[in-house]
Amino acid sequence: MQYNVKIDAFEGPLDLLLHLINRLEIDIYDIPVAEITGQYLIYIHTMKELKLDIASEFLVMAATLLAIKSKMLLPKHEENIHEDAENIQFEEDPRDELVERLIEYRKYKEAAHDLKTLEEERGLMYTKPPSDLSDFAKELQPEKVEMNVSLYDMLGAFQKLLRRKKLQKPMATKIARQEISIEKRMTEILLELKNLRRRKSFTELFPYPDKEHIVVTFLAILELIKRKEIDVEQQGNFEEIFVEAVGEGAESVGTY
Amino acid sequence: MKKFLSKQSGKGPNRLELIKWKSILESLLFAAGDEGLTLKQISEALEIEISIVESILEELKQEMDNDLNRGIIIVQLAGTYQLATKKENAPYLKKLVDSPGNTTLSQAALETLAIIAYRQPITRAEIEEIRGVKTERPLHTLMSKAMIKEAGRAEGTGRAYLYGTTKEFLDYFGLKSLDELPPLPDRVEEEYMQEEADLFFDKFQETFNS
Amino acid sequence: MKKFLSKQSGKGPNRLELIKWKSILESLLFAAGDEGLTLKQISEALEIEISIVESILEELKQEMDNDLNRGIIIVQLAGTYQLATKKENAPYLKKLVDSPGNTTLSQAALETLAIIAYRQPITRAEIEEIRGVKTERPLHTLMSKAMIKEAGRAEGTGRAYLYGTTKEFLDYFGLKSLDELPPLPDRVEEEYMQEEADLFFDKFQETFNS
Repeated sequence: MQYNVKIDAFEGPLDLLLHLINRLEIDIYDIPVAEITGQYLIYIHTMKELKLDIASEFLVMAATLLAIKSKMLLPKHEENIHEDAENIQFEEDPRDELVERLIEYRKYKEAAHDLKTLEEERGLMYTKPPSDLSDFAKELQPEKVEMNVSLYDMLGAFQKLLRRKKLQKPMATKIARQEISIEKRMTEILLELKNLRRRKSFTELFPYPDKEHIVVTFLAILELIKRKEIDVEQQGNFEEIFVEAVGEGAESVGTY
Repeated sequence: MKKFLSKQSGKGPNRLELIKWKSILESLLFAAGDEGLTLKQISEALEIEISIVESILEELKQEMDNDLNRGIIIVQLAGTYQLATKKENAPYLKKLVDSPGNTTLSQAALETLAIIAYRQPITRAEIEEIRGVKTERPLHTLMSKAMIKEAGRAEGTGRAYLYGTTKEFLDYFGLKSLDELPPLPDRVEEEYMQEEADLFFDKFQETFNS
Repeated sequence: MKKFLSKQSGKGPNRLELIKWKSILESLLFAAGDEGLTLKQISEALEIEISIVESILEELKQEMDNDLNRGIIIVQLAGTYQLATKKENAPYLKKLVDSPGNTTLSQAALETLAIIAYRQPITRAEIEEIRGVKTERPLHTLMSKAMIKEAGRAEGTGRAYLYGTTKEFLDYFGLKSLDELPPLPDRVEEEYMQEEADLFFDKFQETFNS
């Protein structure tokens, strides 16, 4: 069984790359390709190990990065081929296209952020539906209008209606979500592992294909790791992750 | 003027807050539209006693009545307070309704049409509940444009008319059938996904920042 | 401020009529609700020139903005003028509000929308090239929320659909027109926030690579 938890931490490979560039304080116009490729791959591997859904675009980008990296390693041969100095200036940097894409994408990411702010601001304003003006019309004549609208106009009107906030009696009773507590799940996992007295495959810790349960379990595991109550072990990239309780009689088996 | 009042607000919480209350009250009444608000609702939203609400309401009402620049007033209808346009401006509202500038189908008619298209067959009362406003006129307009038709009667006491869209409606919007209407956003699913992601990150942060 | 303006308007027939106009204008805007009114509609209903309508509108707008007792303001949305509540009163309004499934747009939808808004008309392939990911789903969401529409077909072999923004887009983001979109950042400097992702990433690595 496999559980795919989709985490929208990054919108796509470009988003992830921008993040890495920002985090590693790299000059976007002079990207150290080897370093960033390494970091990028670590991220992809981690996601894979956790059986998280990875969009194919992430893998395509990994290939692109590796291609650029190898091109950068090739010996420069401009002296041989381009004898005149002018051509040297036009020698292409294998990173150029990627940099261009990153810069272009970053513009719209910023713009999306601006839109988000506008959305919030607008959300603070309340409007009212148009009043019924029947009483003012000449003996309820149908509006003398031309049908000059499109399907989009109709859809737009409907969305506006749905968006319209209705002032009503405050909802007295809201049904609270049934929440699984992380604490409870931590206890369960720990107990399970202790009773087992051996390591258990990471994926086996997710018995229910319920999204919230998966998320809470994941967080419980992270918390247990942080508190050093469980150990996580893995032989190598792409291999199965194993989890076991720390201590309990025998000294903890080091995993690092 | 502004400054003067602010300075005066030395004693107790009242002075300054009264000013804000009127503004808030106007916002509330405005947003409530034709449905109006009861004293109790206002009192709960403002978190002040009903008697105080009444006095603020009275003050605001007086101001609106007496200020020649104002075009709206507070009226009391069936236990609720709501805003309404001043009667003396009715001739202009009439002109607006009959204005040649209103050449396209109004928002009201479009909303109504959309509701019928997606929820048919549906009664007028149901449409009005969704819109929160009377909908006689838009229905009339749509009928006269042959966009909608009466499609039977609802069961139950009132035996109200049910409305549905017509073939002309499909033709007009270039649809082969109702199935071709663009789907409405699957709000429930979206919400769920959003919540899930939020939950994830909130818990994540909680866990690690603690 | 108010007084000063009123005193100034003493010459000719204006004095009294200006006052009434503001009242009428408020009535009209109130009645139009979120459908809003164009300058042309107002001008026809009041039977005065558009330039005068504009100056009355401006005066009324100023008064509403500056008067602390007022809870409503005039906003310009998608080419129309309409009344809306003051932003600072939002906390009180929220208490009374029942907003059924009022979800905000996801990051994916916002990015897609930003690209369309600044580059329209644009094809899906072009959007996907900029974002570096498939964009079918966000486009779907944006269509069903009436934020975007098909705006013709691209030339060339595929004759792909072109997308553009709608009036609802402007309204949703509180914009008068597309000109009001914040300028597209030309060169974003290093520091742009991504704190959540940062945290996510750090913890991820800390936890699993240690």
